[in-house]
Amino acid sequence: MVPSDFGKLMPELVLVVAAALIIVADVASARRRTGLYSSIAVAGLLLSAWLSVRLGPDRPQLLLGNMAALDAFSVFFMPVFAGASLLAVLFSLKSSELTKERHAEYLALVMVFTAGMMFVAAASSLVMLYLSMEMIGICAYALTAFNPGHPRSSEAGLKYAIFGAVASGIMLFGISIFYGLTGALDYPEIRRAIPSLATANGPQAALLVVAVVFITGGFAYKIAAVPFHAWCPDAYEGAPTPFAALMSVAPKAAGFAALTRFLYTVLSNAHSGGNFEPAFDVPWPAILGIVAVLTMTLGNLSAITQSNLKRMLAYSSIAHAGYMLMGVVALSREGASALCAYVVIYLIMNMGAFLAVLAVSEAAGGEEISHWRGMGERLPLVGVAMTVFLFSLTGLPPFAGFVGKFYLFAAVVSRGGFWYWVLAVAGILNSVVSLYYYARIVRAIYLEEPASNEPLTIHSSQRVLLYALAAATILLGIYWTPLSELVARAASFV
Amino acid sequence: MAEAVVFYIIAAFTIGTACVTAFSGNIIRSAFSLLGTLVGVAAMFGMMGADFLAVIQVMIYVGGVMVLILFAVMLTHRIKDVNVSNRSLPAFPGAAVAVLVLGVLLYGIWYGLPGDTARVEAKMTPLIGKALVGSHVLPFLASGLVLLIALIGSVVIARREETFVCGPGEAKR
Amino acid sequence: MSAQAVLTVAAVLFSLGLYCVITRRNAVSILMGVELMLNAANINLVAFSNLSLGGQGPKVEGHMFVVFVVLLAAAEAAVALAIILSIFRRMGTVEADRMTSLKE
Amino acid sequence: MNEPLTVNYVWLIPFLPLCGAFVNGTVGWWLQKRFGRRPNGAIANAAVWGAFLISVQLFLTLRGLPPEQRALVNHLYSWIPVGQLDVALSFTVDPLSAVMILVVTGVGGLIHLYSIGYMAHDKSVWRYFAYLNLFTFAMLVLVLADNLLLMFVGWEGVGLCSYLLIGFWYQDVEKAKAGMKAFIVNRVGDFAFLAGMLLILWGAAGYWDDAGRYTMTGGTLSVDFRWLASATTYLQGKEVLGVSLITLACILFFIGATGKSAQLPLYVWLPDAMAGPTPVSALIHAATMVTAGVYMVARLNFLFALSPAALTVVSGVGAATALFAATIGFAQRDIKKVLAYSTVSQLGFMFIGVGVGAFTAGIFHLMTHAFFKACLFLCAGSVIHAMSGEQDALKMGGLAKKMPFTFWTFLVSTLAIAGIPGLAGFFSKDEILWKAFDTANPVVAWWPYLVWGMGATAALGTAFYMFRLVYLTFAGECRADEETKHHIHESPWTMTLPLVALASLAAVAGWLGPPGVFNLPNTFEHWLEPVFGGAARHITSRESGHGAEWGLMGLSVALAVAGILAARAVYAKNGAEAARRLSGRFPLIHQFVFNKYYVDEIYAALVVRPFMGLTRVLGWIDAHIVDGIVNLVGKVTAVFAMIDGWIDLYIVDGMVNLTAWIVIAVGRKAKTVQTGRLQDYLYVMAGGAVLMLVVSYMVERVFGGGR
Repeated sequence: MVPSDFGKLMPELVLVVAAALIIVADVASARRRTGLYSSIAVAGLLLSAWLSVRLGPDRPQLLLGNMAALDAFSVFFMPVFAGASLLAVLFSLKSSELTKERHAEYLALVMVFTAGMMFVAAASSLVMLYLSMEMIGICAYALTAFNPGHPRSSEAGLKYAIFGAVASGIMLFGISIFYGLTGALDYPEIRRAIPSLATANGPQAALLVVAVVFITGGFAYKIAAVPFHAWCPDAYEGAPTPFAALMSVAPKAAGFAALTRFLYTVLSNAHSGGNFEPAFDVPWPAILGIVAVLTMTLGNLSAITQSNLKRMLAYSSIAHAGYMLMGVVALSREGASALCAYVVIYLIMNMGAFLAVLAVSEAAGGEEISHWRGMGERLPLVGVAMTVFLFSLTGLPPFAGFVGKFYLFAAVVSRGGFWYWVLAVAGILNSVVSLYYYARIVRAIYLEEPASNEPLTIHSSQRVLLYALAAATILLGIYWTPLSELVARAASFV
Repeated sequence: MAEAVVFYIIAAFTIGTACVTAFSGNIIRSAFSLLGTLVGVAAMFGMMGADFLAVIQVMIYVGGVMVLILFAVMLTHRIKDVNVSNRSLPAFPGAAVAVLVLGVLLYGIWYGLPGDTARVEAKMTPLIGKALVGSHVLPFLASGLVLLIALIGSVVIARREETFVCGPGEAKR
Repeated sequence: MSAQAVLTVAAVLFSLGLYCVITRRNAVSILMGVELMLNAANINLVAFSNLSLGGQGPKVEGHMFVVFVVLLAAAEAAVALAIILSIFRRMGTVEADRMTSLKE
Repeated sequence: MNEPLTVNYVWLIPFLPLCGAFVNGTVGWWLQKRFGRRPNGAIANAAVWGAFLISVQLFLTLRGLPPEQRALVNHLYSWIPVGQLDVALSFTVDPLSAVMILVVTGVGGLIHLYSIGYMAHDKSVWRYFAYLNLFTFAMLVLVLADNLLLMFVGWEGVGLCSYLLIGFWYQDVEKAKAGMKAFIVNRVGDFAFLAGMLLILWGAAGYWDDAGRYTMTGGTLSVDFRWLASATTYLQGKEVLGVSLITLACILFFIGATGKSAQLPLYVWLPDAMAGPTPVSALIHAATMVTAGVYMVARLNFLFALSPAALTVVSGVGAATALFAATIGFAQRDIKKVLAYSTVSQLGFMFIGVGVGAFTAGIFHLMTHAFFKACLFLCAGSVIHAMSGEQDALKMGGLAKKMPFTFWTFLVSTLAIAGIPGLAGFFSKDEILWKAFDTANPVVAWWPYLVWGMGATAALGTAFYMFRLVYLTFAGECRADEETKHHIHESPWTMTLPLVALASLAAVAGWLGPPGVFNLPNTFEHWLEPVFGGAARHITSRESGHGAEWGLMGLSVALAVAGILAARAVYAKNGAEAARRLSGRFPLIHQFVFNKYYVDEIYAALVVRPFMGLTRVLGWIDAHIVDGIVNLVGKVTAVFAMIDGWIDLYIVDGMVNLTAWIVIAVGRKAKTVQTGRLQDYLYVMAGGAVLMLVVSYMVERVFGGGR
């Protein structure tokens, strides 16, 4: 045990301390001082993000008995999680779905949730992976069911919790078999045992397939990939909107980070030129490729018929998981970089869209598409911002989503091989289809009569956040050299 | 030899009770059978030399999780109601999936693995103690955090609110 | 007591758990199925700790993992049952297939 | 090849309209409230005319250089560096883009000027001018782009603005739908564009060795056009699925072009796009955006020239579109719809030009068409303005006396489009027809005759329906009601001035590129020589000789005159009566043509409904996996019943109805996966996991790893 290693876990520790402070402050004072709690949360998140940036990937290393990896990849994701949670905290300030009575608990759970995601991205042992995924799972179940006045929230929480418990049970069983085959639980040790699996005989290969598929299934549940996606739309629709926004981005990103780390460092051999090859004869790249195509297709096609915006965004987030999975399947450093870039871009545009939905549903009385009719007239700049987010989600230039998608497709295509080109074309075709439902909202905003001409107002803090996110979406589309440099460095593992 | 006999009795007990859990139409019977399964698993842990785990299994699982589940069963069903339902969906596809998985697993286990004895001879408890504050200190602390947050979460969700909150968009109506 | 016999028990428990999970309607019953699956995995972890595959001698990792799994199972059950209670208070049922206000 | 010169102010050209859009978009509403509508128009005009001045300056700079050095590059920064791919944000001005920016800013400027008068009564002028400037910006990015990806940005940008402008008066549901349609149809083309781009990248990024392994070539891929031109040698000989990679990529690019340039089969959006304000129709749907496809093909001339098969497809589709759209023009009553179909038809001519490798002729027609079609649209706008919004030509007539400027400019432009010698349209169209006749086609030997024949017939049709429009609108008695008649007036100077300017250009611009037999200097061809010279080497002439050229020219003039005379004979006196009589005599044909051959309906039946059906079918398949296993036996019976019904209906109602029926049958049975039942979710998950097991096991067995 190396005590100094704890210094390297400061970003997570700060969040835990902030959570504790919020709970203590809540218990200690008679009044509900939401302002104070939010300030603690914001300060904790900012401090955590700053510390994680300060950590820097200078000396990649494994911490505390190979439990957590401190490398460019994990360090890249930490501020992303902190940023996403920061937005979720700011969203929650003016949301009517969260009451003052429960705000302290909400914030504490979000803090621990964020720390959990950081652990997931850094996990370098199956023990730590399972534990941290359960940690974010438990926080997420509680936060989804957080709104007791609304049966939908409880129902969503229940479905999510049970689905999650089953998925993690399956994953755990896969892990236990994998442990049996390799005799180890932390990644470096597993790596050492992997070569002996390359020559596994038939029955052993069968066990290996079961193990890999079950473990991948656990990841697929976290990133909401088909066929492990079904919880996702219900959970998003039922969850309080600020948390739905966070959940549509951050845990997915964490799942992708852990999946990428597992696939790239454990199941693959690194080749020259930044490419990876599967280390043994289980065809998981092909399976994941099929899953990617199915995921984006199903997500997009199901989104077409939705009328509830949160639900539509949930399906759209399933589709985006499909796109991002393409970056993983590329099995190259470029693919991992593209994934990182897309995570950041997706964070900005999707949370922006959720914030717009939140703001308008508070002002106009609901989150159906019909509530957005004539919004270009009633709240012109909010309409513009929403349009920017939606077009960016579609992947239209010059918005950030286009660059992100192009980066993903280019990474897949430049991997070579006809199969990869087919994958990229499936991706493009899907982004074409996706325009159909995004444009339906844009049409409602600009081309349909407003339901009434009463002036609407949204809170100025939401307004400022919305414009900032829209500006970032445009800016990253036309000038993203800094981000591209960042992600190029991020794709390296211990 | 006696060990093998004892093991097979325990195994039969464990599987038998698990079958009742999985197939029974009465949820209370299911729950009590699960209790048996958990005890059986604890006994198996003991036989494999994992004494500490056996104790944990009995204390946390039987003493904690099982009680929670029984509580839930009792609270959500009026106890006097004899016909406590545990209806299930058509069994065939579920059975097909389960049997398929079982087949693959058994094929792998019986033909792909060496037939060592499963008994751990070493004293594991001191090793576990050392690992908890050594190589596994991070998961140890993190699991403490998980328990705390689970506590907070379940309290928040299960407590009755005086004021009810509205869903999104219903506030202004 | 061969390892294969132990692993077989685990495999059977897992399959029973899987069956229970996908055929039961009652949320509490589904949770019981999950417990069966977790126990199966735990038996595997302990049994594999003593196999010679991929290394030698008993290993403590598997045992440690079991400790954490048991802890997490308790935590998860607590949250899930809290949600079940709150939903029962509101809807008067815990039949999973009656909760279909969120769909399509 | 020489390194192109660097000029660091090219970015100003698109930037000025962007600024205009920004100012009008942010503080425009305030300006309009505070100072009236003038400042909005002034800002927008200043931005475009400023860009025009810089364009002229750059044009002069280019002219001052020796021909082989005529390319100016403005590299701003590295935009998307992905591994070895490095896409720059850079603009380039070469002879081709110089022509384009002059047309876009020049014609665009005139239309901006015209808009001041036309939109004088609209309540949100600021929004209109912001969109218009934004559109100009996007179009300029498109033509100035130095690489495919930046071009795609402009490409999508113009689509977006077109969508905004078509839907500008969104109180009208039909107009809103039109905007939507334009967007979606264009998106189909965009998909092909992107796929083609990735195909080229893929082909250029690596190669396969004999063992079938893909190896990266290394080095930087900059994907700018100069790099692409040099990479063609490298792409040649590569095959995908048995088709040459270049041909496949070219056809994908061309599908993209058919979307934007309204060619068969993706033209359906353009006529509906006439819902927007008329100056918008002039700018977007006649002069600039729709020509983007032609420009793109011309820009990629080095690629297309290498693929005779792709060129054959281009010229074939172009000729078919030219003829098809011309026939639809016969029966339309709405003045803007006639012009819209005429635009589709003329774009077909341009594609004939670039499709036979006569890139210069195609671009030449693009330019002259911009002049006279913009003029025609603006005249139509002037007429509609005077007629208080009436667009039905049968309710007009006799406007020549009341609106002399409009009438004469309209007449000049109509003569130009009909192909009367001396006017611009004659020169460019004749050049295209001549090249179509004279260029050898290595794939199909008789192709030149076919393309020429279709083109010439379309030209005859053009002369006829355009003069039909002239007679219906301007000749005879006025058929409007008294109230409207009272308001008819000539438009203000901001509207007539652009008309006169454009009509003059339409009259004289042709002399820039006279036919070879005239023995006059062909300035236009010389100007574009540095761009198209390389591609021209791959195009072979059939050496038909001067006699043939004179003969064909005479023939096409005769066709034009015949068309005009025919129109005069039918419509000169009491045109509306004649039109009604004709449609009464041939009701079936008229119905058929008037409804545009029911293409929209066919699309609905063949594309839209099956697509919506597909979403349901997928849902059904999912539910089937879930539920189907549950009660397998019941389903088997149902399937038999379905097959039974299927045969029944197949015999009775044929294919189209079958599609509809499947949708209905499926819809009745279907529940989507998302039943809301947790149990089903868990089924899907467990079943999916088992399926993944089975599939991976099979892939492993069958393909031995399946990497």
